[in-house]
Amino acid sequence: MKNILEYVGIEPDRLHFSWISSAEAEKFQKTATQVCEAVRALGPAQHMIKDIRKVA
Amino acid sequence: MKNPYVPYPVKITKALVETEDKQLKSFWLDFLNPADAKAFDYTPGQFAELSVSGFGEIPIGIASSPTEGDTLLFTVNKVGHVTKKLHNMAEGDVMGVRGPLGNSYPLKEMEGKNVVIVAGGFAVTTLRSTVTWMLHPDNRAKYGKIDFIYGARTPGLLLYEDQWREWQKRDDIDCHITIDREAPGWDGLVGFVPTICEQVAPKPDNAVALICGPPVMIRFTQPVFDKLGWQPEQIVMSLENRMKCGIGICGRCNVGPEYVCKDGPVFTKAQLDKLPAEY
Amino acid sequence: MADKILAKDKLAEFIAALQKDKDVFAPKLDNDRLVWAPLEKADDIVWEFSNTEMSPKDFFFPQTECMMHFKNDPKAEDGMIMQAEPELAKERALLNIRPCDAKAFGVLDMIFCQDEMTNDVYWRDKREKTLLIGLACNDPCPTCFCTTVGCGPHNEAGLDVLLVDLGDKLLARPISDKGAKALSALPEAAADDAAKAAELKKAAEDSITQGVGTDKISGAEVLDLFNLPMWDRVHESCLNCGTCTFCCPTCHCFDIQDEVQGEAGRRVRNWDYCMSWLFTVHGTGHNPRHGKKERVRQRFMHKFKYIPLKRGGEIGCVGCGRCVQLCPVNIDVREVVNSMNA
Amino acid sequence: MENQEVAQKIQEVAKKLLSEGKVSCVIGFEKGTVPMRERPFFAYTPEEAERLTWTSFCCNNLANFLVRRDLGEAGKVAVVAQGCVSRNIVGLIKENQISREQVFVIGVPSPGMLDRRKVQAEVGAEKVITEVSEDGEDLIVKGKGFEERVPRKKVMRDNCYTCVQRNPVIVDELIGAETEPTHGGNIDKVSAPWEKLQADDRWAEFAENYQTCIRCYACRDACPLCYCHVCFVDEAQPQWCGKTQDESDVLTYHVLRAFHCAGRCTDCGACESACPMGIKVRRLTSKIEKDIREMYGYQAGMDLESKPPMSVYRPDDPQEFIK
Repeated sequence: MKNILEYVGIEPDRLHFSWISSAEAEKFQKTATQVCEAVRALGPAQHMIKDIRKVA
Repeated sequence: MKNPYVPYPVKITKALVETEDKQLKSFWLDFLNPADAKAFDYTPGQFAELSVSGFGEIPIGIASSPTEGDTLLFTVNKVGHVTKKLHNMAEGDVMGVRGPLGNSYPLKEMEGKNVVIVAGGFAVTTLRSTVTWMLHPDNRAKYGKIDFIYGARTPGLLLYEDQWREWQKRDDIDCHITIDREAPGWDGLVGFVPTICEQVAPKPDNAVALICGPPVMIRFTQPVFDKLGWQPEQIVMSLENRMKCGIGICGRCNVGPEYVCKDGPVFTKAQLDKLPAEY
Repeated sequence: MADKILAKDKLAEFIAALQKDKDVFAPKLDNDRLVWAPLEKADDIVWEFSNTEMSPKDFFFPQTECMMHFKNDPKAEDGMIMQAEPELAKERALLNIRPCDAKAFGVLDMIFCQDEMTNDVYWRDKREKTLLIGLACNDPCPTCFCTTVGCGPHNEAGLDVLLVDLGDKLLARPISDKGAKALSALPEAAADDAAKAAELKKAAEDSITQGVGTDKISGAEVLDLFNLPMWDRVHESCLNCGTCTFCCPTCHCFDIQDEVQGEAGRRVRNWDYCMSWLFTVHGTGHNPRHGKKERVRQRFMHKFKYIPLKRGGEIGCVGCGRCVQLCPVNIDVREVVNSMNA
Repeated sequence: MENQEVAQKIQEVAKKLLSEGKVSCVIGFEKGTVPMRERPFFAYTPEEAERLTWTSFCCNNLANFLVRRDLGEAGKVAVVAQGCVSRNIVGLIKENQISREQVFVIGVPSPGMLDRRKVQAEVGAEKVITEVSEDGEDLIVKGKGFEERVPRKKVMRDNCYTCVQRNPVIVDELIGAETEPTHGGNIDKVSAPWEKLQADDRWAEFAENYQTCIRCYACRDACPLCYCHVCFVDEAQPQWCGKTQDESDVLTYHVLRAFHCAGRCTDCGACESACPMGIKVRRLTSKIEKDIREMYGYQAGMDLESKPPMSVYRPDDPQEFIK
């Protein structure tokens, strides 16, 4: 999935995978923060966006 | 140029869960613009597209009668995307109504004749409209004897109880209300609709039958009427098919060359016998 | 109305006159595909071509069309109330449309605009604001069969103007008042120009040898055609894709859906197709046309029986041959109709 | 063996199977009504079997017609299958859509099918082709006022050029002798031009590739992998994918469909041959299958035994992407 999205030109940092057990609260918190930071750094997505206000 | 796709804005003035399984809910709708109420000139048997902005439209038979004033009544079965949303809407909410659409019951041709009305389950909606219309003082004299045969699985699944209880009190209509199996507290008829039809045994002479119900009811009611000597021209039915445009263009509801939304939904058995059974 | 002459070296003027108040479109070659595109100058016009890959129906009936919009906010004063989209702002002209495609619009006019209620304002608006300048077909393809479905390579129905290519000049025949107006500045054609055009017409018509017979279909009962055993075989290879319907100039089925994004909401229609099981399935799961056979049968019955029955004998096919060329499994409408007519 | 001879043999085998009642139907090809369009044909009797043919334009994947098929009294149907089609039959068996006993494979080593669009381009887009015949390694293309010889090699379908398995992998009766497994193309290079680009250019190319899509779903419907009762694009509750021609809706469909084919696609090219707009549908699937080969060492449908990578877990599955 990650490869194919990258192949079509979506930034790889928009998709993250992680194994987190229900007992790993701290890992969950850390991962979530990392994901947020990574996506924020990319800015708003440019592709695969449907804007009905524009196309209407 | 009138745009036939744009619904009239209406407000839900009353909403009521009708049945014990909570699948059927009735909505009373009032037009936001009085002029629209005038333009919405309908006859029993017609339907309308109920529009829920953001969700879509659904074709629903009009259950009210024009003799009852400008408020429209629709009873909606919860099955899909739009109807689920509609069931969650409350009094005061704004939605849309587009119509009236389709043809109506042949009220004119029925004049001077006895009328037998057979309804099963929630298919009773447009027949409620018809009975109400015929019982109106302006219209009652135009028709002969009226029989109303209506059945559901249980008492809790019968629609419009207040209404038919009223009708039962009148002497110008014979009501035969039935449920499939005995139920506590039920003192009316018990038995499937076809069985009750057999008992009532309406005579075909100078008469018309309007039959609406689930396919299984139609399948078993048909032979009863055949045996009693009814001709296909005397039996009137209302069809349902998936619809979108409601005005005979978009191509999905047709039964042979006839569009259920425009040429129907009301057809005689004689007409249907000549068409493919794609409904 | 008298035939006119449009010399090819005068085309620039003619186009410029059209462009004064109209957007002009014409077929254009794009990577080996012939498509409809805005026409900038007369030199860009393609004169030798069979037909565009897709029918130009999307000028009047776009594959995706916004019908109305609403404010997706129940609390706003006009919230949730549908407002129609504005009409087409500028007039248009389609240059070098083939007669079969124009004829198809005539058929669709009868379906989109039937009476006061069945009056598709979106279709009508665009039709009324578009001038159709046809180019007669002098060299029909082997897949063309227009002459056998009430159309023809020089057919005039649905057009405003018919052009016939005479080499260095075009015979320009006004067909509607709108067309006559567009041609008013041109000189009248000589008698031998018209004779030449008539010759070309005859030759083009004669070159179409394969076609369909519909005489028995028109006399047959719906149910007799519906129950023909041939339907058991015709559908076998069908993939139930939408190719035949989407390329077809007369297919006009659509779906209507709502879309929302924040406060914006709209109701759009998209082309739909009778080959899809989804097209007819009820909310309960019941499907009146549940199988491939029923759906394939619907398409041919609709075009060759139902439409003629309802529209005064007019066939819902113009013989453009696109479906014959594009069907991935080569279900040939000519074979199907001929077995219906057998 | 020449195609004509193969066609003869297919007819013989089909007639025998049908007259002996071993199968209820033989699924093969017959001559189409337009040049370069052979079409699926279903022969139920020995007489009908005489219509079966075999040319270089048999571009549909016949495995597609096996799913949910009425197998008739014989409980079995025969299918004409070259390498890719046989791999798809293997896939259908592995995915429990049909059992090995229900299908009789008439195996044919693939001559490499030809792309009618390439042939058209070769003689000129505006020319009308009326007849195409084969003569060894050449095609003879005829039309109004022209006749041209076109080398087969020049107009081969892209997927046939990079084919890795021309011979059927399962066979009940083989027509002709096995042939070289490939046509010489390098399947790993199909997606290379895209891989080289920068992210934004990749997106631009990707969007451009599918720009002419009309959403007829011929690619899906021609594909033997796409047998779902309800495809995700047809789901209404919830609706995963919008139905408009908006770029995002169209591309969502293509990416997700390609993804659903991961580890299953045999690169048979039926999608590209079916597409009325000539879209290079394989641009996505070729990349996915390359990744599957690299990461899992797997190629779809090569044998009945190996497990499809997307439906099994192995401790050594690549997991670098998981944090």
